[in-house]
Formats: sequence, C-alpha cells, structure tokens
Amino acid sequence: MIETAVQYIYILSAALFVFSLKWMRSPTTARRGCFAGAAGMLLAIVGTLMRPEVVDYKLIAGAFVIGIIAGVPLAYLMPMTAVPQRTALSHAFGALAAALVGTAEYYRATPHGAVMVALVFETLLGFLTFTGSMMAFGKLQEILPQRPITYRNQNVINLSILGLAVAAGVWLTIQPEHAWLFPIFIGLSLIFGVLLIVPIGGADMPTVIALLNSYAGLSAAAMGFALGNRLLIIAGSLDGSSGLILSIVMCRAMNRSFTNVLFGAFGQVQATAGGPHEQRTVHSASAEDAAQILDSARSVIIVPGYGLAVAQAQHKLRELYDVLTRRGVDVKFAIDPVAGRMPGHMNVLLAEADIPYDRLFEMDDINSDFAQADVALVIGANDVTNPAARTDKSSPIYGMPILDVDKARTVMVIKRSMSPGFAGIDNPLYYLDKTLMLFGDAKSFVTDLVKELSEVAKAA
Amino acid sequence: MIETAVQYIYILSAALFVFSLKWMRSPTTARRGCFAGAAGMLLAIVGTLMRPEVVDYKLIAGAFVIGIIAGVPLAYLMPMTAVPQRTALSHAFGALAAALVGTAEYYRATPHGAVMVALVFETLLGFLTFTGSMMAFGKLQEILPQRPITYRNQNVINLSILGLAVAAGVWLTIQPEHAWLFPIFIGLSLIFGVLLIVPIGGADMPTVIALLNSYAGLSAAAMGFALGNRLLIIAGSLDGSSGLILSIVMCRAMNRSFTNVLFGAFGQVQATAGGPHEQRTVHSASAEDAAQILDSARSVIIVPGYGLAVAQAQHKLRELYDVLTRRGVDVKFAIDPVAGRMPGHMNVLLAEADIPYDRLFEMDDINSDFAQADVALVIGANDVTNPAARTDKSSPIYGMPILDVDKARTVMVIKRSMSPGFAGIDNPLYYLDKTLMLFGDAKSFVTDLVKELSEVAKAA
Amino acid sequence: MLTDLEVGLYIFMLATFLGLEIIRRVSPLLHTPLMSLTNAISAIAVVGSILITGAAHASTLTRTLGFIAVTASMTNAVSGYLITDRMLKMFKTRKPANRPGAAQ
Amino acid sequence: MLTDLEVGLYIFMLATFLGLEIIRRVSPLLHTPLMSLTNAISAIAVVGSILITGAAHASTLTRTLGFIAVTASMTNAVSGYLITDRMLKMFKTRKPANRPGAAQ
Ligand SMILES: NC(=O)c1ccc[n+]([C@@H]2O[C@H](COP(=O)([O-])OP(=O)(O)OC[C@H]3O[C@@H](n4cnc5c(N)ncnc54)[C@H](OP(=O)(O)O)[C@@H]3O)[C@@H](O)[C@H]2O)c1
Ligand SMILES: NC(=O)c1ccc[n+]([C@@H]2O[C@H](COP(=O)([O-])OP(=O)(O)OC[C@H]3O[C@@H](n4cnc5c(N)ncnc54)[C@H](OP(=O)(O)O)[C@@H]3O)[C@@H](O)[C@H]2O)c1
Repeated sequence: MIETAVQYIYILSAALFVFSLKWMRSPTTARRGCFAGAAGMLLAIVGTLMRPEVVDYKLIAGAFVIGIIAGVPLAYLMPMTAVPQRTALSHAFGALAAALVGTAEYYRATPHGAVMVALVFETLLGFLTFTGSMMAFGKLQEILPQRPITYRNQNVINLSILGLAVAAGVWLTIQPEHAWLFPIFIGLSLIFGVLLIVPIGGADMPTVIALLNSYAGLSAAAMGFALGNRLLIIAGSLDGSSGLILSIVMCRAMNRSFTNVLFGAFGQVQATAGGPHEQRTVHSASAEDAAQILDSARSVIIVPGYGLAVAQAQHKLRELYDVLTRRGVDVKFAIDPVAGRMPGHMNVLLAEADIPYDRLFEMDDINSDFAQADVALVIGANDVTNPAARTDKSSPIYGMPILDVDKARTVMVIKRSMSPGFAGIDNPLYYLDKTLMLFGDAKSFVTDLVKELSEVAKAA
Repeated sequence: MIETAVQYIYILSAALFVFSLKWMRSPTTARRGCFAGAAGMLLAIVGTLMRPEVVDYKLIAGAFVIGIIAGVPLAYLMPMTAVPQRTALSHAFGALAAALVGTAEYYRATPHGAVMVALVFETLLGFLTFTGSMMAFGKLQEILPQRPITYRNQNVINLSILGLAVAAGVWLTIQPEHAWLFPIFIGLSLIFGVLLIVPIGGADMPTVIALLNSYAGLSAAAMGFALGNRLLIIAGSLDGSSGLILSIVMCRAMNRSFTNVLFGAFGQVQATAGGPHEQRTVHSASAEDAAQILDSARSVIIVPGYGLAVAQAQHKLRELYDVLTRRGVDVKFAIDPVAGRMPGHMNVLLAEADIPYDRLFEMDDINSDFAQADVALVIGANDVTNPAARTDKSSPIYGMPILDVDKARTVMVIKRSMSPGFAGIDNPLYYLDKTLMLFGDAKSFVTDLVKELSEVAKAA
Repeated sequence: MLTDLEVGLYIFMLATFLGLEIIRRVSPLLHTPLMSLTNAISAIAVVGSILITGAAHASTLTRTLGFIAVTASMTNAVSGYLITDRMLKMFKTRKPANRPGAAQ
Repeated sequence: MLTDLEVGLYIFMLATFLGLEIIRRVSPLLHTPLMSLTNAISAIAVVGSILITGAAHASTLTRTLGFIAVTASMTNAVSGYLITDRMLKMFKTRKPANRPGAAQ
C-alpha cells in the first residue's frame, strides 16, 4: 500500500521536475519553474522518508538540519558575481553524494551484474565530478592559478589514468568480491577528476561546469539503475541532457569544439602568442569629454562585458542609464551571448541592477542598429567587440559571434589598460580613429560619468 | 532470454518512433523520419512475433498478406486531394484494431482492477473512434451529406449516450463478470461515435480527424496498460499528444474553440444567416484581359485555396508559373495556414506540381509584400482573403488570420460563381473597384490563361 | 518492486510530455504528412492484435477478432507509411527548376 | 514481466529525449539560472542517500557515508533552489521604471 503511494508521489515529483524545466523557458514563468522544482524535490524526499525500508530517522534529521543551516547562507550571502563558483561547489556536493551512495551500496550489498555496472558508473562519474568541480571552484575563486597548467604527455597521462579507472571498474563488475580493488578504483576516479581540470584555463570553467553538471546528472541516473529507482533515472537524465545542451551551446557560442575546450589549454597558448606589439596610437579621453559626447548623442548603445561584473559596476550603470534617459537620450543595451563568463551572465547582472529588460537586446536583434547609433559605449567588454572575429581568419576567435560596435559613429571603451580579455588577443577596435579609450575601473569611471552628466543637467 | 531480446527490440522501436517525429520537423529530414517510423513498426512486429506466447502464425500471415494487398493500392492509387478521406479511413482501421483487441481480451481473460479500467478505456475510445472516423470519411467523400445535421436537444441526447456508455464501463470495471453488459457497452460506444460527428459540418472534418487521431493513440496507450506493454504506451501517447496539438493548432488558426468545432454546427448557421443580398456590382473579366494584365505586371502573388484542390488545377498552375517566370514576372505564392481543408494542404498540393518551395511564403512573411505587388491572383480561395476578418467584429470569421490581398494594386479572383466558401459568408473583396472576377473552373481558367500568355509570347 | 501499472504511468507521462514537445515544433508546412505519419504509427495496435491472434489456446471468437484486427492495422501501417513517403517525396528541395510543368 | 533494468532503459531513453527537447528551447537569457536549477535538481541523490542512511541494519561505514551524502545533497538542494529563485526575482517584468538606481 505504502509502496504504491510512494510510487505515485514519485511520479508526481518527476512530472514537477519536467514542468520545472519547461517553465524555465521564459522569464515570466521561470519563478514558477523554480518553485515546481523545489516542490518536486520536497515530494521526492517525503516519498522516500515514507518508505518502509527507512527505519532510522535520527541521522537523517541531523543531516537535514546541517544541510539547511549550510544551504541558506550559501544562497543569500553569495554575491551574484560568484554564481559560477557557487554552482561549481554545489556540483561537487551533488556528485559527492552520488559517489558516496554508490560506495556505501557496494560495501553493503556487493551487487552483481547490471546493478554492479550501474554502480561502477555512478561511483566513477560521481567521484571525478566531485574533484573536478572542486578544482573548477578553486580556479574560479582564484584559490588555484587561473591559467591552464600543461606539461609533456599530459593527454597521454590523463587518458592512462582514466583507462586504469575504467579497467578497475570493469574488473569489479566481473568480480565484485575483490573488495581491495574498490578503494583503488575510487582513488583513480578522484585523481582523474583533478587531472581533467588542470589543463583548462579559468575562463573556460563555465563550459566545464556545464559538462560536469551533465556528469552529475548521469551519475544520479546510474544510481537510479543501481537502486531500481525511476525517479532518480528521470531527474538524473533530465540533468544530464541539460548539462550537455548547455555546454554545447557555450562551445558553439565561442566557436570552439568540445575537444578544444577540454584539451586545448586555451588561454595559455594565446597569451604567449600575443604577437609583436606594433606601436600604434590610441585616443584616450577624460570623463568630462566623454560626458559631453554622451550628452549630445541621440542614441547610445551600451555594451557590457566581463569587466562590468569584475568591477561590480551594474548599479552605477543603472544610474548612468537613468541620467541619460532623463536627458532624452535613447539608451539600449547590447548583450552578446558570450559576454561575461556564464551564459546569460550580463542579463543576470543588469537585471540585478533593475535595468528594465525591454532595453536589453540580443546580438542578432541589435547588430544592425549600431550603424545608426551615435555612441557605442563599451564597458569592460573586449573579445565580444573584436572585429578580428569577423575579418581575420587567423585569429583564434575567428567566427565567434561579435557585436558590430565599430559601425557606430563614435566608440568609447571603458577598461583599465590595454591588456587583452579572455582570449588573450589584441583588439584592433582600440586603434580606430573613432574610438576613444576611457581608462579606469568600470565602477569609478561610470561614477564620474554620472557626476559630470548631472552637472551638465544642473547647468542647463 | 528471448523475452529480454524482445524488450530491447521494443526499446529500439520506441526510440525510432521518437526520432521519426523529431525528423518530421523539417522538410529536409522528413523522409528519413517516415523511414524511421516504418523501421520502428517493423521492429515492433518482429519483436512481437518472436515472443514465446505467439505460437500460431497461420492466421497472422494471412492477415499480413491481406493487409499488404489492401494497403499498397490504398497508398498509391489515392489522389493527393483525397488525403483527408484516406486519413479518416485509416483512423477507423487503427481504432477498430484497438477496440477488437480489447474485446477479445475481455472475453479471453475477463481481467479485474486497473487492467479492466484500461481495457474499458481502450474499447470505448476504440469503438467511438471507429464509427466517428467512418462518419468523417463519409462526409469528406461526400457519401454522407456535408452539412451539419442538427435536431432539438442534440447535445443532451449525445451526452446521455456517452453517459450511459461510461456508466456501463464503470459497472464492468466493478463487476467484470457481467458479460451481458459488454455488448451493450460496445453498442453505446459505436452509437456515440456516430452521433458525435452528425452535427459537425464536412469542412470541420480535418480538425475532427486530428482529434480522432488523438483518441486512437490514447486507445493504443490504454491497450498498453491492459497488456502491460510499454511500447504500446509510448507509441500511443506520442500519437495522442500529436493529435491533440494538431487539433489545437487547427482550431487556433481558424480562431475558434474546441467546443465551437464540436458543438457549434458550424457551416449551417452561417449558411442560413448569410445576410440580405444587396445588389452590389462586381467587375468580371475574360482570360484574355487577365492575361494582358498579368503579362504587364512586374510582380504577381498567387493565393491558392480550396478551389485549387477541388479543380485539381495544381499542374496547370505550375505551367502558369513557368510561363510567367519566363516572361520575367516575379511570381510568389502566399500560403495561408488555413487555406484548403487540411493544415499544409496547399503546400502538399503545390509540391505535387513541382513548384519550387522557395517560392512559397507563409502568411506572416508575405503579408507586407502585397502592398508592392502589381497583381494578387486568387485561385479558388475565399475565406482566407476575406477582409471582414480584419475589420468586421460581427463576422463569424473575425480574427481569423487572412492574407491582405486587398492591398495589391489589382486583385483577380478565379472561382466559379459568387457563392461563399467554407464559412458560408460573403466576401467584400469581390466588390472592390480594383477586383476583377474571373468566373470559371480553376483548371480550365488557368489553362486559358496559359494559352493566352503563350500566344502573347509567340507574338512578341 | 513496481507493478505494471506504475511503470506504465511513468512511461505514459514521459512519452506524452515528449510528444507534446516534439509536435509543437513541427512546421505547419508538414502538418498533413505528420498527421498521416502519426496515423501510421497508431497501427502499433498490431502488437496487441498479434498477441491475441497467435496465442496458444485462443477461442474462435478471439481468433476471428484478432484476425480482423491484424488485417486492419497492417493495412493501416502499410498504406500509412507509403502515402506519407509519397507526400514527402514532393517536398524534396529542388533547383529553381525550369522544366515545363509535367501535366498529370 | 520486465526487469528493473529494462524498465530503467525505457525511462532513461524517454527522459533524455525529453530533457534535450526542453532545454534546447530555453532562452539564453535564462541559461545561468537554468544551470543553477538543474544543479539543484541533481540533489535528487538525496533519495539514495536517505535509503542508505535510514536502512535497518546499516553498518557504521554505511551510515557515515550516508550521513555525509544526505548533508551534501540537502545543502545542495536548499541553496540551489534559493539562489535560483533569488536570481529569477531579478528578472521580473518591471514598469519602464524611473526610480533612481538603488546603489548597493
Ligand atoms: N559567457 C560565457 O558563457 C563564456 C564562458 C566562457 C568563456 N567566455 C569567453 O569570455 C569572453 C567574454 O568576453 P567579454 O568581452 O565579456 O570579456 P573579455 O573579453 O574577457 O574582456 C573583459 C575586459 O574587461 C576589462 N576589465 C576587467 N576588469 C575591469 C574593471 N574592473 N573595470 C573595467 N574594465 C575591466 C579587461 O581589460 P582591462 O584588464 O584592461 O581592464 C578585459 O579586457 C569571450 O572571449 C568568451 O568566449 C564566455
Ligand atoms: N486548412 C485547414 O486546416 C482547414 C481545416 C478546416 C477548415 N478550414 C477552413 O476552410 C477555409 C479555407 O479557405 P479557402 O479560402 O482555402 O477556401 P474557401 O473559403 O472554402 O473557398 C473556396 C472557394 O473555392 C471556390 N471553388 C470551389 N471549387 C472550385 C473550382 N473547381 N474552381 C474554382 N473555384 C472553386 C469556391 O467558390 P465557387 O463555388 O464560387 O467556385 C469557394 O468560394 C477557411 O474558412 C478555413 O477556416 C481549413
């Protein structure tokens, strides 16, 4: 009886997860989607607690309390710019749970056949995702060096470790009794997770995180096979496919392949191959000059990039938007799909600052407008404005979708120096005659601009 | 062992059905989709034949032979314009099979509980879809009167019959031993299928067919529950959801609700409420005049409608397209989503005549082009060109998406008379000063046009 | 561990969602062939029909009903796929084609 | 009639297809919250963790591992949904808003 009730609860829970993802399609229903997901999880937990096999609630209750105490501040105290790190950390937790369940199940029941195959998958994926995500967290949080670390025969070594782990796993599925092999298998999985991330640059982490999301999901699905639990299979495979799609989308947006992200050690090669520095002139300007130009413009397109997130300048930017709008300037925001370090990074950032999102335009919708714009104001963006992606076949970012800021009458670029962005390459945009470099930290420079503009307003 | 192999074959078959529908998304992959569907069906059949329960192959082989002998000519001899009828007939067959399996299973095993519930669903849906589809076939083939047949208290009577059928079904699930009730249950289901279609006009049949498709699918899914067969559940629910979506799309395209289609007796009300015939003048023209105008036009938009299908004029139209193109006229085709009597009807028709489909434009893409067109040539279309849908709130088709043919410099309309189209209402377009009525059967009139134009060509 | 009914419900839920997702994205251009394809897929009732007809100790009634059912769904499958393919053949991409329209 | 493995494969296939279909249509605008939502959903491992931890005759090893697993996935679930909601709250449609930008 109870078992039947549990199954219906599980089916409902699975349906809620599906709705949850469906509702994430549009901003108007997205919060409902999040709520549905949480409700699905609650049902899953309640259903599981109801099962007759679960007899001891003390430890579980304790773990729940700790989980809630740890989870709430993790959600509310994290600044929005730390979302990538938090996601990485969270993956590590999820994958660890899956891996530990697999381990415990092995020592408890030492299963055979298909169940053991599933268990091996679960444990392998779980542990490698655990260490991999911890590494990713370290790189994003800048505890570990951001740059890719490479050494000779790296790929050969990595693949051998993976090969050994898989071999141990196969052996275990054939002879599950070899309990001494299991810790070795675990160790190899853990090491492989670390080695997988070492050669990947910090800036590629978001793509890797999406991929690790996929692994964590598959690990949960494998757990479902091992425990004969359909809800785990459904939720796990929804996750697995979601992570896969997201990482593909991100690779495609950067015009790179999976292999290139995973084995390309991107960020190092380009930094050294930056090319000879020809002595080319740039025009720079002060906040006062820039404010004047902005004030006399009729239409301004603002192009935010990673530097905006670094400088946490979104709220100041909102003030700039307000003051310009009040002075009758038509202000739009151009969002490149790969601006920042996470898909939708800029959207989240600008939304945080309460910038109305009917002023935000996707690349394809706004690229034709640059030709009519008086000013393109680039704030902390670099690669996504690099015209070399359109014209220079030899450039590593050739083919990456970029914003056509160079078509605007005047281009202004706020950044701290002439140093390159994520791709580590020079940006010809800066040497154009129509380009004014506004050197400084994004937040303080925008503050200055707002001040100047307000003074103009008062004077008028 | 064999049972396991069968399950893997079934899983593969289910995956093929999913791919089959996925590939139907675009014309480039659609044939592959059809092939995948056929392969899935073949696997399903092979898998089933392999099962140990199946011991007697003689009857099955005989039925296969008959099925193939009947199926091949049904596919190749049917003219494309008879597609709606054929689909209706085919639904009748599919649903009959499901219903008979349910009946046989009842007499064989007299199941209880959930299985009996599934069986009742299967049989009810199967039989009502069977007679409903036969009725739809009759109306489309014009064996039965096309117009809706209504009488007093119709809805009350229909719902009572359905209520009785459901009551019998419920009784049977509670006490499956009451074998005398089963034939009554079957009879009620069959009668309800007939009554359901009687009040629906012939022209609404395509929507109804889509809905019946959904029922047939659900019936197969119910069979899956009754027999504990997952493949049936998957294929059935794919079908069920597909039929549902298609009928919703069709209703929406006509700006009508489900209830209105099922209970509105559309086609009758409007025909009688056609309104007083004011004496308004129309301009008509001969093929010769029309050919001259066409020849001097730079751009012509052709608007095909149901009349083109009736007259089977698509091949002649292709000739007209060729001759106009050769004379340097830019010819486009404007496809309204509800033109004809099936979704995509016009696309199929024009594709049959080999008209390159990069010349076919959906309503939203072409509506703005009419203002620049010299001639809009309407062939056998009526409702989809009726400006009342845009302007006249009291019109029964108000809100239906239409083609803005009245924006063109000159409008020419080929039809046989002033009689109305499917919605049974007058078309103000015909009384415009810029409109020329070209009275005649579409096929013969287009033939005349081609002849005239070729002569002009020779003369030049 | 699970009854057939529960497994069935899981599968029904997932397949229905999947169907809704996929079909919603089919271009209206292809709605007519789609309808005829799903119509052909509904011939899956052949699976049940075979099981009924080929069973070991089937009564004459069962066999007769089963025979009709196999025939009906087989006709449905054969004609359904063939006509869908026939329709789709017309959709193949063509070069801007200028051979004179092949009259019927 | 069916083994767990076979049922699992049916369900895995359907759920994967469904996931691929749904996610492909999520607007890039929402990719970051989506990632954090699916991350929270991966806390479903809590189901297995509870089963391990709460079992009747569990060894100390099993209990310890289970305890860590429940804690980890519970943290994951709680923080995951809360932060996703926090992010999404920012996306709510606003009137063309002209209150002065609320500095941090
Ligand atoms: N969105 C994604 O999903 C994703 C994922 C992975 C990788 N990526 C990659 O990330 C890149 C994103 O392009 P992007 O244009 O947004 O960023 P970017 O090319 O990395 O450039 C950021 C620029 O911001 C400037 N900056 C940094 N801190 C600043 C501060 N405090 N104030 C002002 N400026 C500051 C830096 O120049 P200074 O040092 O001179 O100030 C830098 O040139 C692309 O190459 C993309 O392929 C994106
Ligand atoms: N597409 C779908 O899925 C679907 C489904 C159900 C209903 N519908 C409805 O069907 C209608 C479709 O509109 P439509 O404009 O295509 O067709 P329509 O409004 O039904 O008009 C067809 C016209 O063709 C003319 N015609 C008939 N036979 C002809 C022949 N042999 N030669 C020349 N002309 C001929 C008729 O006029 P004469 O008699 O004067 O010749 C008639 O006015 C809409 O109201 C729509 O809502 C569509």
